[in-house]
Amino acid sequence: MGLSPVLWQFLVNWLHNATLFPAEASTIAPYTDALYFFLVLMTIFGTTLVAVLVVVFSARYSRQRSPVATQIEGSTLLETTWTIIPLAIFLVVYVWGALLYFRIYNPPTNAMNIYIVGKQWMWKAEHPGGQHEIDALHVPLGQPVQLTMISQDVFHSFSVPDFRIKREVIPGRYSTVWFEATKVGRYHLFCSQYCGTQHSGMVGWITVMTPEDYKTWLEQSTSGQSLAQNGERLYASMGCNSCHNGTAAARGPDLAGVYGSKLTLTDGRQILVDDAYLRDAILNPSAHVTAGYAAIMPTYQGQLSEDGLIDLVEFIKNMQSDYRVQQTLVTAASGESAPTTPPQAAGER
Amino acid sequence: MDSALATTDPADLHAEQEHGHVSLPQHRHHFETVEQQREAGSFGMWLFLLTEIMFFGGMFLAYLLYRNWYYPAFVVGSNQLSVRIGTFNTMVLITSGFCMAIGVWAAEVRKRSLLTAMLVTTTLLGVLFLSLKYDEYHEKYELHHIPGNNFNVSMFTNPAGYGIKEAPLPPDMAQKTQVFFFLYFAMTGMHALHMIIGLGILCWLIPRARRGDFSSGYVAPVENFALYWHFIDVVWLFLYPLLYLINRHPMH
Amino acid sequence: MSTAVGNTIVSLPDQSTAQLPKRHYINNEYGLLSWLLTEDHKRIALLYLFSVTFFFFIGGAFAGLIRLELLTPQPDLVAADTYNKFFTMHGLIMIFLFLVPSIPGVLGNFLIPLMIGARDLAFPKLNLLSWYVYMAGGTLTLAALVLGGVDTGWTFTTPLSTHYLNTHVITAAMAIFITGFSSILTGINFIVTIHRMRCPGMTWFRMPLFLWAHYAASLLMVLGTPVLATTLVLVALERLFGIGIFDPAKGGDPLLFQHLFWFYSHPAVYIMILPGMGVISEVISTCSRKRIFGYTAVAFSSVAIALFGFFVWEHHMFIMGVSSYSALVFSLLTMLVAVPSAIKIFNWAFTLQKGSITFETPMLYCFGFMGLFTIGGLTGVFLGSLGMDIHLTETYFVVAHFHFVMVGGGLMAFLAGIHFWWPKMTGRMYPETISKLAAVTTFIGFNLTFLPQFVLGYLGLPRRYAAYPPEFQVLNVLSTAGATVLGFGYMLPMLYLVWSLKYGAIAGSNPWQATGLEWQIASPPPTENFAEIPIMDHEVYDYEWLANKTKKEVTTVG
Amino acid sequence: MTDQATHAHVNDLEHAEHRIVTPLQYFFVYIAMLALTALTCAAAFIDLKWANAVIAVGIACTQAAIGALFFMHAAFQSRLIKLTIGAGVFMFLVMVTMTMSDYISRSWGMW
Repeated sequence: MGLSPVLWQFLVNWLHNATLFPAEASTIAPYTDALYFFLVLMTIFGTTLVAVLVVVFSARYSRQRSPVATQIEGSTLLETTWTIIPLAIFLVVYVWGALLYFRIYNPPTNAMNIYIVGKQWMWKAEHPGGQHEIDALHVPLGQPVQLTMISQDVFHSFSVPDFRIKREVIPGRYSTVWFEATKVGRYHLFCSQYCGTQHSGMVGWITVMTPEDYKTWLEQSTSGQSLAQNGERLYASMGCNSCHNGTAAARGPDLAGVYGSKLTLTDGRQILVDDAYLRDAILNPSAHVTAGYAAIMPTYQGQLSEDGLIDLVEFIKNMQSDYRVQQTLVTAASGESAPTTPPQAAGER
Repeated sequence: MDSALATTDPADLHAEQEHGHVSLPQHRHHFETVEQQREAGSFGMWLFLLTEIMFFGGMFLAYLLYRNWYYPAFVVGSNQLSVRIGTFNTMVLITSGFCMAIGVWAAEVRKRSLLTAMLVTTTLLGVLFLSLKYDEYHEKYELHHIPGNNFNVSMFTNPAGYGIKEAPLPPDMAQKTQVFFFLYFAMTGMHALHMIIGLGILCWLIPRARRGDFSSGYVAPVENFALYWHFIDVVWLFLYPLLYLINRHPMH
Repeated sequence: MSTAVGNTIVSLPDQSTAQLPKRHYINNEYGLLSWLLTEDHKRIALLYLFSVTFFFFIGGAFAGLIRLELLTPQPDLVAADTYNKFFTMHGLIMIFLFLVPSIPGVLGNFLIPLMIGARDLAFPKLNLLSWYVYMAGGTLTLAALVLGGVDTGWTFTTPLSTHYLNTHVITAAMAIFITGFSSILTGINFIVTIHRMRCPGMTWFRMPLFLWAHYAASLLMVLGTPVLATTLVLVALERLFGIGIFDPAKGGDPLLFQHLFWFYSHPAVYIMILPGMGVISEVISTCSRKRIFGYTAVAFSSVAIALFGFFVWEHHMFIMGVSSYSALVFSLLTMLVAVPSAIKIFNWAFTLQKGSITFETPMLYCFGFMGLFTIGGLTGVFLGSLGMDIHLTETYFVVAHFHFVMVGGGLMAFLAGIHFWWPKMTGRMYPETISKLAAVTTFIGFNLTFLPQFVLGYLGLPRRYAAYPPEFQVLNVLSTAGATVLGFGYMLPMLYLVWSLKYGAIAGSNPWQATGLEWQIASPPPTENFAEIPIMDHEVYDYEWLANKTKKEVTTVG
Repeated sequence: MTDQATHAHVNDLEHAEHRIVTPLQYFFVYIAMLALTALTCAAAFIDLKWANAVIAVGIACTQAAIGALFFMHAAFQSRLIKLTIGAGVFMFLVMVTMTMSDYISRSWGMW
């Protein structure tokens, strides 16, 4: 009986791909795998225990060997044992899992930031230098990368199994995740939250490069405009500079250096200014009025795309002085189009 | 469903004692005693009300969340509702609940005409409530305050233009009045739907009450319906302050 | 009347002389209307049996199509949107039209009055109504399917379901809304019956564990289902009128939908599994001739599962941007809810100790249940653990876990129960050898189908993918192969149970020599159940009482 | 069951004796409800800051309690029925508090 070629190929294929675990390609992966092994052992142990009990009792107390059953009420000692021991194991798993959770979702402070926009059915990555990628992400080796992600339409989920990271990409709110790749290579990027017809097509590749290669790649793929530069143009064209210009008479608060500071709002709340806050303040300004200012800012809901918002956020993030804002005011007053920023400004960051 | 909850009065309990199958037509064979049947009926009704608590609970949860998020919009939206009609309607409902309670009493002491009168009053008050509610809905419709594609926020961004003495809402917050109005319509609409169902059952009860079905010790349908009716009242007692009275002092 | 006890648990009457009782609930009345307008809980149970079986095979057909599509990495059998409709319909039908009503609707309806010594459920008309409501919901679901299908996934995730799909979402949502009411009515009926209709002497701690399990499940139905109803109404309104209560662009919060949805849908998995646990308790006790080890613990663990089941819903949302603090709380509570299940498993295992065990088909299904449910339960701990959940959620790991619990647990228990009470329901035995074969086939097929999916999940393959990278094919092929075996395993009972209706051995009133009240009356039972309301004068699972009773019967007859 | 029913008054948990409330009592309850409605309406027109909401909900709860206890006879029902009502309120509170625990603590940030 000869194996048919299809079956043979299938077997070969199987032997080649007989992996039980994805690659460990990030600093988080070993931690996740450790917990996984523990849990697998727990499952094997538990299942074996139950199976052994069932098999041994079945063999020992079958009708042939034990024609009459001995009635037993129960045993407090035994029952307490199998309440306490599983509980203890589960609590260990709980603490372990919680620690892992915070390791995965707490980015280190030195992480570089890349923006991700999810939409039906593609991933768009935006590097601060203005490099855009679709369904692909290039990252350097050994450098913590934080992803600030948002969805334009429905829930998506950014999942990289080889890094053991995953996070929902939500419409209307930034969510973040971080990783530090430890192996050069290409890794699957999946959307794991069902998002409509082409859900299974919303996949891409993450390419991990050595820092040198990454630098080369950045230089080759630049579009010439950094996110902050795009943001600066938006800042002028949306008229943000007419209020937020840092002059004494300005109707809006000074935005220079505002990122990362603590703001006091009119309702007395203290708020840390981060990406999410900036985005929200542009779209829903009335809930985010800085103390001492009137709630006169209009909403930009529906006027800015998520990409535009990212540009603006990135611009405000990097705004250390109001010099350039006032420059745009001057140009605007002179009736010229907004200036193209000289290339060296790309190195600001 | 109410006929399934049918029970008999304990007054006839002794006649039933020697395990007869059925002396009253309402006694169903699978119950050993009429008392058992009556308690089962009322317990079933209470369990049904339990599910109603959870049903409205989901919407109250949504209300709580969005009220915290969009408080100014909720205040303005709430002030758009007529506190007069709202308060009057609350009183109407309480009165109808009172009539219903008297009706149950009348059934228990076997006063047939009082029971019928009370059920009719309850129905009329229910209709009055619904027509006032319709009036309110209609006003909202004309003002384009029904959430959806035709929703119009200009009254909230520019209250002076409508002769309303109120601070204008910033446009982003004004949009959120839609959330308030959606909750308003969803909650009062679900409440009204329950009332309509209640009125339907009343229309079925009234002729039976006139016929004297409930005046011979068999009060379970009236009693269980009263539970339902009172429950709807109680829901309204929460809807009224939460929707109509968020902030009625414009000096805020 | 009965052959010597002790030789085998199946003590069938002498087949040459045995007869079915002259009058029983099936032949009491004839005609279609006598079924469609029946208020007899036993007949309604049979109505449920036909309809859940019907929907099970429809849902199963979709499962088959899904597995067939996944045989190859490319979407070559059907296009992606069709595939999406397949898994949506599979989920909707299997969860809301099969798993939720199966054991309560069929076995619960049939057995609860018999077990507590009552003539019927508290509200027979309500019971019939709940079947009609169920059929209305089922018909509407089929309508959604026939009109062109729906592709939201069974979870109706917003804003996808509300603003981004143009399939029959509202029809499907209303179908589930209606089906939910069937479940509520059943729940109310069971609770009232268990509280109010127990026969004299039937105290709470003399109730069979089947009743405890159904009581707990009914609590969940009554308290949880209305929230799903609200949620679906809001989804339908939002979709109909374009309002934004779950739409972030209009100020709504899609996570609120998740909270409301899972507030029901997590407890719902306990609605599906708790009645199954009740079945297992009965079968294991009977087939090992022994009272359940630690009756009180098993009874209270059912209630504990029901209670804690309400406190853990957020574990479906750990990566969705909920606050990490509340995630910590919910993860801890999730760990706690796993404990009562562990208690049950060990108590069942120790019930076998010093018993006198026989291995009939229901018992084999129970063993299958214990193994598969243990795996299913323990893999649930993976998902309840915060850090692990990040990697595993939304992958095939979840699919495998869920199927181990629901199919390996719930469906195995359903089959165990159907076989166990088949003689009571029909008066005839199923054929033993082929049913054992079916049980073993199901077990093997199940493991072959779903064990590879655990690996797929850890490798990171997301669920609900019509197409997948080729390196995952091997495991998918294994899974499809297993599904084929599994399909055969499910076809077999369908065939031989129908066969047994005419050719099965006459069962007699108590073939298993079980202690429950339902076994002390004729099979099939008369419409009235009990000529006289029985008096429960002994503990539950009291095999000595049964032996004495049988002995007396033999002497009086002889 | 027969003997359980005849001794209904003994077993307090599951059964309660039937009691008829007089119309006069209903009338007092009715007046109290109306008065509370007037009170809650009046209170809304006075600026009491956060206390407005507390008062409004507090009065509504009182009214609901009165309605349930007397109009719906919950006060004279068996403990089983009281437990049922309690279960409903409890589950509603669980749903609200546990959901809000997410929303409230979201802004606390990471550790």
